[in-house]
Amino acid sequence: MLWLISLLLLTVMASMVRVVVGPTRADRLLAIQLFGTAGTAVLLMMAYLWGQPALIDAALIIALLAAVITSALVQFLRREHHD
Amino acid sequence: MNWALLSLALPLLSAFWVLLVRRAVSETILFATLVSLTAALAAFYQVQSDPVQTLLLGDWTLPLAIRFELTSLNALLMVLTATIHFLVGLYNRFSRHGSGRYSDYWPLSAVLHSALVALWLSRDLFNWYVTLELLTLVAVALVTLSGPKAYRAALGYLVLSLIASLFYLLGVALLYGEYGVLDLDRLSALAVDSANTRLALLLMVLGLMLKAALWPLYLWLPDAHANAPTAVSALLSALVVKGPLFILWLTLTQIAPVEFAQQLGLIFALFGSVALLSGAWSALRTPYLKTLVAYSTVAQLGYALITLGLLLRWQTPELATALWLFVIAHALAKVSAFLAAGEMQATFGSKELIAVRGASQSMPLAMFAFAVAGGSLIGLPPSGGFLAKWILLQPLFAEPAHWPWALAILLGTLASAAYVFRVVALAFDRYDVETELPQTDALAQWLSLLPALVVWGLALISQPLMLWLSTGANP
Amino acid sequence: MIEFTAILAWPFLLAGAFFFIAGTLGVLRFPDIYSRLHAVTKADTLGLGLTVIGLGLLSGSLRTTLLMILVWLLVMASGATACQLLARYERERPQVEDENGGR
Amino acid sequence: MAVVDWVYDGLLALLVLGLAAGALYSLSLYRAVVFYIALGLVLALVWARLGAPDLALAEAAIGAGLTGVLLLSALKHQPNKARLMGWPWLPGLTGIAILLLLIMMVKAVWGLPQGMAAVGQAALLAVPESGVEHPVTAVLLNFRAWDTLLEVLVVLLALLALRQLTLPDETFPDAWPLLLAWSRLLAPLSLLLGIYLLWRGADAPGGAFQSGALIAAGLLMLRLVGLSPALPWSRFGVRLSILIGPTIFLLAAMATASLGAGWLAFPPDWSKALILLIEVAATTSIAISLALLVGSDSRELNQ
Amino acid sequence: MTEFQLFLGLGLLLFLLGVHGLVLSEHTIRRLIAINVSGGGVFLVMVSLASRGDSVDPVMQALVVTGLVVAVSATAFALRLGSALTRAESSDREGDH
Repeated sequence: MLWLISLLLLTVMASMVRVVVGPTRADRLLAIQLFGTAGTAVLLMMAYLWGQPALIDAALIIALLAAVITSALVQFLRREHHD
Repeated sequence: MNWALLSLALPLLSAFWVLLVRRAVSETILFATLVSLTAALAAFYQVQSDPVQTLLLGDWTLPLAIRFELTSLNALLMVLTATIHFLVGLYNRFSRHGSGRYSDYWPLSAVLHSALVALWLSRDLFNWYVTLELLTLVAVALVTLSGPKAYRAALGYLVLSLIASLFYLLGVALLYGEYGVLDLDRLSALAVDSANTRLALLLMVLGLMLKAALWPLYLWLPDAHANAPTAVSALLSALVVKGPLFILWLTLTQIAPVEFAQQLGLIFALFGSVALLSGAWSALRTPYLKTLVAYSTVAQLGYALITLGLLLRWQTPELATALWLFVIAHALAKVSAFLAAGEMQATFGSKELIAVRGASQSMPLAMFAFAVAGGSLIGLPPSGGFLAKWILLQPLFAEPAHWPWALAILLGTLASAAYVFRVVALAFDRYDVETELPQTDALAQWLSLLPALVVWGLALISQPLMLWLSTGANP
Repeated sequence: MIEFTAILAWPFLLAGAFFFIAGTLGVLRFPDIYSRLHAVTKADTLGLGLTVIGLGLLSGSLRTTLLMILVWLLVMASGATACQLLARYERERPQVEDENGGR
Repeated sequence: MAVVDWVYDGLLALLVLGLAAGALYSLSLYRAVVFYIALGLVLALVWARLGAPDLALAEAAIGAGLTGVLLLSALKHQPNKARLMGWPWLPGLTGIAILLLLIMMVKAVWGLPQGMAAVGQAALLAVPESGVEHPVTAVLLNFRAWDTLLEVLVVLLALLALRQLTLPDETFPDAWPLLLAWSRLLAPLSLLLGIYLLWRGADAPGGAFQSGALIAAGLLMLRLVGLSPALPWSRFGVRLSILIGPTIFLLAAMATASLGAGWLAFPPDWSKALILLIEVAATTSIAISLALLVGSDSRELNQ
Repeated sequence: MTEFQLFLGLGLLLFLLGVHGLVLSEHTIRRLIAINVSGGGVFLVMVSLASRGDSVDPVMQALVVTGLVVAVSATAFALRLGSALTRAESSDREGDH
C-alpha cells in the first residue's frame, strides 16, 4: 500500500511541472485540481492503512475546498478582466 | 489572586460590551479601567501579606496546567498598566484632538490592557506566544486608527512582528522538545547547558528583541510610534514594548545556562550602550516632533538593555530593581512626553519640530509637561528616572573595572539631555508676533502633565517602591 | 472470506493507480488546455473511484465505505464543474495578454 | 525502517521542499500563490503521515483552503510581477548563510531524546477527567483553555483591526448559472460537514476551529457568487454572533473563578456541557469572523 | 536517522527558507507567503517533535492548531492591509496629478 501511495506522490510531483510551465492560469489551477484528487486518494489509503477514520474527513475537506478554490479563482480571474 | 483576575477580565468584558451595544463607549471603558485599577491596587495590597501567589489554571496539576503568578512586581506592573490606560483614556476623551467618544480606540485599548495583564501574570512559554500575538494585533489595529497615512508603518510593524513571533515559537518548540514542559519554573529546574537549549534561547531572544524594539532590531519603532494617533503612541511606547522585555528578562534569568547568559549579557550591555547613543543621535537629527519622542524610546530602551545585560553578565538579580524602575519611570514619562508632543502638534497643525517655536508662551502647560517628563528621561533628581539610574550606577562606581559602563550611561544621559533641550530651547525661542495665537486646550495640557507629575512623585515613595520591586523581582 | 475480498481489492487499487498515472501523463503531454482538462477530470476521477472500491472491499465497513463514496461523488462533481468552469473561462478570456511571459 | 518508508517519507519531504521553493522563488506572483496552496495540501498529508489527523483537518481547511482564497483575492490589488530584491549577489550570499545556519541548527537539535514529553503524558492521563474523550479537544478546551480563549480573541482582534481600514471595493462579475448552482450545493455541504466535525470533536479529531474554518469557506463561496447577504457590523445580530464566542468563554472563566473551583476549572459534572456550549459559541464566532476577514466588503465593516 | 529527525530537519530548513524569502522580497504578498512558509516549518518542527513517542503528543498538536488559527487571522489582516495600502498610495498618486 505504501508503494501505491509513493506512486501517487510521484504523479503529483510530475504534475507540478504544469504549474511551472503553464502556459495559462487555468493550466496551473488544473494542477491543483489534480493534486486535490490525488491527495484525497492518498489520505483515503492512509486512513485505511493506519486505521485512522478521521483522515477520511480530511479527504472530504480537501475535496470540498479544492472545489471552493477553483470556483473562487474563476471568479477572481474574471473580475480582473472586467475592470 | 481573585483581584488580579478581576483586573484582567474587566477591561476585556467592557470591550465586548461596548462593541455589542455601542452606547456610552468611552464612559464604560473609563469606568471599567478605574475599577480594574482599584482591583489591581487591591491585588497589590494583598500580595504584601502573601508575597508569591500562584494559580494553576483549570485546577490541573503542574506540568499540565498554565500557571499564573502574582508577585509585588507584577502587581505593580498591573497598577501601572491600569493607571496609564486610565490617564491616556482621560486625555483621549477630553482633548479636542482625541479620537472621539465612539471610535474603536476604546475597545481596542481595553483589549490591550487585558492582554498586557495576561502577559504579566502568565508563566507559561506558549501562553506568552499567544499573548504576544494578541498584543501585536491590537497594537497594529491601534496604529491604523490614524488612517491611510499610517498603513505603511503598520504593515511593516506587523510583518516584522509576525516573523519575530515565529522565532519565539520555534525556540519554545525546541525547549519543549528537550524538556517536555512549558512552565517557566519547571524549565528553570530542568534546564541544562546544551546546544539545543542555547539555540532555542537564541531564537527566542531574537524574536523578543525584535518585538521589544531593542537595538539593533528597532527599525520599525519610530515609524509606527510616530504615525499612530497621539494617545496610541503613548500606550505603545509606554507599555507595549515592555511586554516582550518582561518575557526576555524572565526567560533569561530563569532558564539560560549561566555561561550563556553571561555571554549574552555582555552583548546586551554593548548593544544597550550603542542604542543610547544612536537613538539620541537620531532624535537630535529628526525634523519631526513625534519622531523625536519615538527615537527617545529607542534610546531609553538602551538603559533597560544595559541593565538587563549587566544583570546577566554579573548574575546579580538585584539589578532587576533598577530595570523595572526604569520601565516604570520611562512608561510614565513617555506618556507625558507623547501626549504633550501630540497636543502641540495637533494645536499648531504641523508635525515639524520647528512648529513648537515659542510654545512656552502659547502652550506653557504642555511645554512644562514635556520638560518635566524630559527631566525624568534625562534622570534629573529626584525623578523616578534618577532613582533608577542611581541604583544602576552604584555598583558601577564601586569597582574601577566597571567604569566604562558608567561612562556609557553618563554619555547617554548627556545625549538625552541634548534632545530634550533641543525641544525646550526651541520652545523658549522668541515667539513670532505676526502669527496668531492658536486655540489651545488647557484641560488636555493638564492631562498630559499628570503622568509626569506622577513620575516625579515616585521619589516620595522611593524607599517602599524599591522594596516592592526587589521582593517581586527576585523570585 | 476476508482473504477473498483482499485479493479482489488489489486489482482495483492497481487499476486506480494506473488511471492516476494516465491522468498525469495526459496533463504533461496533451497539447492544449481543453484536452488537458479532460485528462485530469476524467482519468483521475476514475482512478479515485477504483481506489475507493478497492479500499471499501479491504475495509469491509459499511460506514467507511459510504463516507469514501461521498468523497468520490464530491470529487466527481467538483471535477466536472471545474472542467466546465475553466473551459468557459479560457474560451471567454480576452486573448490579448502574453501568457508565456512568465505569468 | 523498511525501504518503502524511506521512499515514501523522502518523496513527501521532496514535495514539501520543492513546493516551498516554488512558493518563495517563483517570479510570477500567481505561480507563487498556486505553489503555496499546493504546499498547504502536502502539509496536510505530512500531518496525516506523522499521525496528527486533527492537524490534517485543520491544515486542509485553514492552511490550504482559506489562506488560498485569501491569497488569490489579494492578487488583484497588487502588481503581478514582483521582482526579488535588487542586488545580484544577495541571494547567493544569503543562500550560503542559510546553509550554514541549517547545519548549525540541525547539529544542535540532533540529540533530542525520543519519547513523549512530560506534559503530553500528563494530558493523556488526565483525559478521562476532562469531560471529553478526544485528547486534543481536551487540551484545547480544558487543560489549556486559557490559550484557546486568547486565540479566539486573536481572531476577533484581527477583525476589529480590519474594521479600521479603508478597503478597496470588492465587486464580482455575475456568476455563471453553473457556478451558482454549484455553490448552492457546496455551501450547505460545507455547513453540514462543519457541524459534523464540531459534533465529532468530543471523541474524535475535529472541533471548533476546523469546523469554523469550513463553515467560513462555505460562506465565502456564497459571497463570491453574490448569494450571501451582507453582514454589516452595524447590525446587532452580526456583532452578537461575532462576539458570542469570546464573551461566553470569558464569562465561563469568571463564573468558575467566583463560584467554582477557580479560573476555567470546569466542575466535572458540568464540564461536558460547558465545553459544548463554548465550542458552539466559538465556532459561530470563528466562522463569521473568518468569512469577514477574508471576504468582507469595503463598507460592510466600517460603520 | 529516523523519520522524526528527517521531518525535524525539513522543518528547520523550511523555517530558514521562509526567513530567506522574507529578507529577499519587498512585496506584501510575497512577504506573507514567506512568513507562512516559515510558520509551516515551525509547525513541522513541532509536529515531528510530537510524534516521537508511541502515540502522538496531544498537547503539541493542540498548540499547532492554536498556531494555525493565529497565523491565518494575522495573515488575513496583513493581506487586506496590504491591499488597503496599495489603494491608498494609488489614490494619493492620482491626487497629485
